[in-house]
Amino acid sequence: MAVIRLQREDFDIAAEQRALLRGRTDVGAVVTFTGICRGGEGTDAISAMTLEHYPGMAEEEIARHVATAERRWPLQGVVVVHRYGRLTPGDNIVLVITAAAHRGDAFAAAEFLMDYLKTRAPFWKSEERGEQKIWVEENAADAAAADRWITPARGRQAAE
Amino acid sequence: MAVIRLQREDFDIAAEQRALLRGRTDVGAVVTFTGICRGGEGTDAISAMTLEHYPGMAEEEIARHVATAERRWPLQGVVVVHRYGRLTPGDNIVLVITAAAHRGDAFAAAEFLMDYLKTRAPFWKSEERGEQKIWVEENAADAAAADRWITPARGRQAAE
Amino acid sequence: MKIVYFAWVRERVGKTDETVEPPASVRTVAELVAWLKDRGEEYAFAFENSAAIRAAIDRVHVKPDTALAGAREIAFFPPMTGG
Amino acid sequence: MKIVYFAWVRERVGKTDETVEPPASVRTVAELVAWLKDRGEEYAFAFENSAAIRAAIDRVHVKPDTALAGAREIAFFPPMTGG
Repeated sequence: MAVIRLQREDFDIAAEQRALLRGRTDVGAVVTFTGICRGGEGTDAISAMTLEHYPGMAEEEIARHVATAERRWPLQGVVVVHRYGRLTPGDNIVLVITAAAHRGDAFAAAEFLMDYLKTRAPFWKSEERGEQKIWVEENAADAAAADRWITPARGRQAAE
Repeated sequence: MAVIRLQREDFDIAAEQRALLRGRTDVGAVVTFTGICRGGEGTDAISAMTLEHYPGMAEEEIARHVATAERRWPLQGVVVVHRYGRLTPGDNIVLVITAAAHRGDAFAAAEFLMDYLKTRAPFWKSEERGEQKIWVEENAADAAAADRWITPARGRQAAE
Repeated sequence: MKIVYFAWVRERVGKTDETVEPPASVRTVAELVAWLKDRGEEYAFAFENSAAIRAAIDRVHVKPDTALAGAREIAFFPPMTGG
Repeated sequence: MKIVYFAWVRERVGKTDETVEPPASVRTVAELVAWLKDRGEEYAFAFENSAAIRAAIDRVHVKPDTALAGAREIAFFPPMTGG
């Protein structure tokens, strides 16, 4: 049921949401999250960002987290679209959509998925700052955000 | 900076989000929430819903909560569009968009605004069930959700 | 002072708004409700369960013990169900 | 077994993937890292801080003490920074 796509091209939020809702009258709440490439300022200014990913594993890892979200909350639909390649400030990076009868479930699942995409999905960002290309370092706040959701070990998937 | 609109007509999520982001490269996270009229099933089936509102106060009350959200989280933009009038299952009811540099702020502010719209904004839903028109009763879960955010009294606005 | 009604309070009272002149002894929202209830069956019905009634003065939510002094528009309505 | 590298691990090792035949004494992910580090400067550099290295076996995240038995594809990469 879930839509999971990795692509170079941009995505169309409205089209994805329309497809998710087509012909349904049981959905009461849709949450979308759009992650966007920030330009930064001053010494943090970047001219572009490149997203590298692990083909095959990225889709599978996202699918595992979507399955976890679907077990945890009564979801009626999930969309995850993650871009890769070179992006410039203002470009979309990632889209998560969750649909549920009630808003609390849609919000929680969207936030859960984003926290996990940030720290568990095999993507790596490098930023162009002037002439330099710099790998983005792991964000402690992101790691802590993902840890919020941890439940008893689920075997290999819970490793790291 | 915030966009607050009450209208009979449907809204266009993509257009609202585009307008919010136009010309900016400092936004890293956009959360949208869409509330949709559910059809219900069996004895809960509804054929339509009508939203009555208190013109003037509805805009002002939403603006107060948007201002509270803007004080509480570093937001770069907020959109609230609430429809009124008669809606049928599958129709959009309400749109909230929050933009921030970081996703945690955008998620928290969107959920805060929705919890308050549910319990504090002067709107009343009645549902058409067969030949009957039934006023929707206050939802205990919604009241509890709004209470999560309560901080020390802010005078009249904190009443009820 | 102008009073406006919404949702089933409006339906029970049978009007969307009206202008009333309560006596000076009516000083709070709760006292206004008590005074209105004596005006007729439709008011008694609308306000029969005061715990289910919400009020606003000049478009701001208020509690029953709020003073009416200076109020231009008072609204009565059930708990809100928007969003 | 096939090894794949990503991000700065790939850049330091200088290749995207390779097929290696470690001795039977190399039984875990951590032992494979130790064995790779002895293969040359580029490997020593890539794996100099083992706390900064993440691994996957057959596209599933694993810990350093995970056994290699049956693994077809082992991946090494830095902490992830997607989303």
